[in-house]
Amino acid sequence: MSTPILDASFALNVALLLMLVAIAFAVVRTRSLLAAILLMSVYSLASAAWLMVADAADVAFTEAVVGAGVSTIVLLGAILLARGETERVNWKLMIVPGVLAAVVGGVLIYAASGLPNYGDPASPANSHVGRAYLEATYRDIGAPNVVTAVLASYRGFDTLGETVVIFAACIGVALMLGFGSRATLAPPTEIPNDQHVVLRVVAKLLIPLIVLFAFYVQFHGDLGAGGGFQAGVIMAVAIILHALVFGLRATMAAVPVSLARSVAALGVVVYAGVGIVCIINGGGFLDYDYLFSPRVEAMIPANLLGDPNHVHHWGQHFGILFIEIGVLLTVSATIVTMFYGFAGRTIETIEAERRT
Amino acid sequence: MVEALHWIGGAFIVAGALLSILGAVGVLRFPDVYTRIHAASLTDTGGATLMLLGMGFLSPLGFVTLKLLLVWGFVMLTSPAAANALANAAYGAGVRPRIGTFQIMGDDKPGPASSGDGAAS
Amino acid sequence: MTWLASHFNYVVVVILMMAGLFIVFSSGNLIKRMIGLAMFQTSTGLFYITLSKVSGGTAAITLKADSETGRALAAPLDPAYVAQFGVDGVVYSNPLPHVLILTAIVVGVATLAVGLAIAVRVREAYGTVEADEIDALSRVAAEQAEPAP
Amino acid sequence: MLVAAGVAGLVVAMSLMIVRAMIGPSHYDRILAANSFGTKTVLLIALMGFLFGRPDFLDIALVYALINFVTTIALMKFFRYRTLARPLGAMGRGAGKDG
Repeated sequence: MSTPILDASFALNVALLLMLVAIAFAVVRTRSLLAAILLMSVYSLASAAWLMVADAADVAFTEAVVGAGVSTIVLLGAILLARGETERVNWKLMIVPGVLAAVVGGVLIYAASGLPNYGDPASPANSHVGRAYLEATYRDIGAPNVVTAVLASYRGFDTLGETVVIFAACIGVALMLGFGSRATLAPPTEIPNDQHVVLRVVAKLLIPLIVLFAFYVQFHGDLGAGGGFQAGVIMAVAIILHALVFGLRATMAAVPVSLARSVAALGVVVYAGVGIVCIINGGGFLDYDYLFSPRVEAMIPANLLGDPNHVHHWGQHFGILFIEIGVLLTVSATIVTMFYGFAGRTIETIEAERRT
Repeated sequence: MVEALHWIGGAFIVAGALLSILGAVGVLRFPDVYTRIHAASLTDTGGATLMLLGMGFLSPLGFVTLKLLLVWGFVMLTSPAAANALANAAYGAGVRPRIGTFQIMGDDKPGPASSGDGAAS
Repeated sequence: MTWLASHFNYVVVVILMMAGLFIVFSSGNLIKRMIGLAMFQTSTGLFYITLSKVSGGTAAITLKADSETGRALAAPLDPAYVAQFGVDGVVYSNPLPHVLILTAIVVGVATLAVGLAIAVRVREAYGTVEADEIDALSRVAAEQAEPAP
Repeated sequence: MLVAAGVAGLVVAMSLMIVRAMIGPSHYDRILAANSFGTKTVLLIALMGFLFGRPDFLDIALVYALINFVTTIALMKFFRYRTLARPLGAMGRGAGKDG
């Protein structure tokens, strides 16, 4: 059976993957950690562009905000605290890993022969459960974005687990680095006094727009690409931009540490709470069809979303909406807490080192 | 009519792509940070304007046009601001403009907080 | 040659994965190791998404069967192909790996932050993030290992 | 057809930017290359929507433009000032004063 490989798509696929390989080699080669981080941010951008070629719009969205945005900033914060900007090279230590990587790589490439061709529609991965989701989603849930539907409804329990993991990481970073609250107590240290008026004005203009855009991504998530994870990260990026331009102290006055901490927990509570409400109303955990009791469901006007003829699954609509809000709260608060931890520790460490 | 619009849009897009390549060549070939910033930021905003205009011709007037306008607005807002901040920071760090082998504003000074050099430390 | 064309993505995935693995094994710097781990993780994501791609498919945000976009997407494809693999006349890529990788990316940055936090604490306790120096220090062989200034 | 040519042109420009990001020589060159690469990615994503017939994915191009800016500012701030916490200076005010 011949599969029609669309030439433009395939050429773009190859070009972007070659870019990724080139960047990866540059990362391996460079001894400067700063250059490695910078190249990783370019790597994320290129891989996100590749994800668009491979039709993974939601993943590209996430990779763009997370890979290019948050992980670069977290890595910069870590380098700042670790004070090491170049790694030392020991060529003798390169031989064994090099041989090992070559051998394992060879074996894996050999094994890859057994994998289905790129774009094979009849491969086992594409022909069973993925197809079933595509066929059932509109009937069961009524949301056009199958990715959001699977994420929030079919695999809602899984996503709850992921949210809890993110929350746990938040606690872990906060316990190890502190909540950054002591940063506000430390006396200000001098940095070079350059004039960044343009940046301050543009940041002032952009921050509300970014927050607005985060809400759009949040509530548009079951119609187009987007959802709670992406919106949460975008929201956090707005707060991080504020901290970068106006200083951590000003940001901590606007978004206090205690607020971020409790919101991170609140998100998980909202998510799990939706599941519990479903149990109370007679369904299973996170079975959104039971989110509203029949009496409540009858009160929802049929033309709430326009189109009164279409059979709406209000429980599914609102269940997805609520748990996405929970995800948004946890993710954004977690990333803000992490940023506070990394950026806020700087001053403490400097102070502590000055004293000793 | 639609066909003509497609050709116009395509022409704008190709022009934008050529401008982007031109800028990239400039970034590769120019002698110092400031000229490179100049090449990149001018062609980024110019190329983006041309390309987004071309895409506007390709799509019917509607929600997509609004989003294209938004993308254009964001690029026009952020790209020059980032270039400005970058040049500002590079100058503050002591990197001085260079033309050929001449440093027209004195030698590079080691900055107070940063060495600006790729192979630093 | 056709093998390389149809399996090119897997070759690239393996190269990226091995680049990440090589960094993790060969570098003594804890932060560089986390970068390698991040690269390794990205390559896993690429692998999943490669598997989920369907030729001629589009992103799994469903269209109305009779919409203009849907018809435009199906037009260049063989009708029999669309009938066999499409849903309501449009061929979609497999959404399930997208779901898995989407959450994995966010969880990945959270775990990256935890790993980096550990590296920072190691730096504060030992004065270095180089693994061999930490080893030497923890063997209480202080005269053999000078902590980084 | 012309859209595909535009995409190809952008890919060439992006490759050249990667070369600049690799060779440096200063970190400011690298940040510049990363920023410019990001802008070209925004255009590529937008154009890909038209090439593959789903122009409604412009949201993603939008988010790229935003994130690219924030990353550039973070990198610039880090390389120049070695801090993420201090505010950037404004006219007539000491940089450390309001932080």
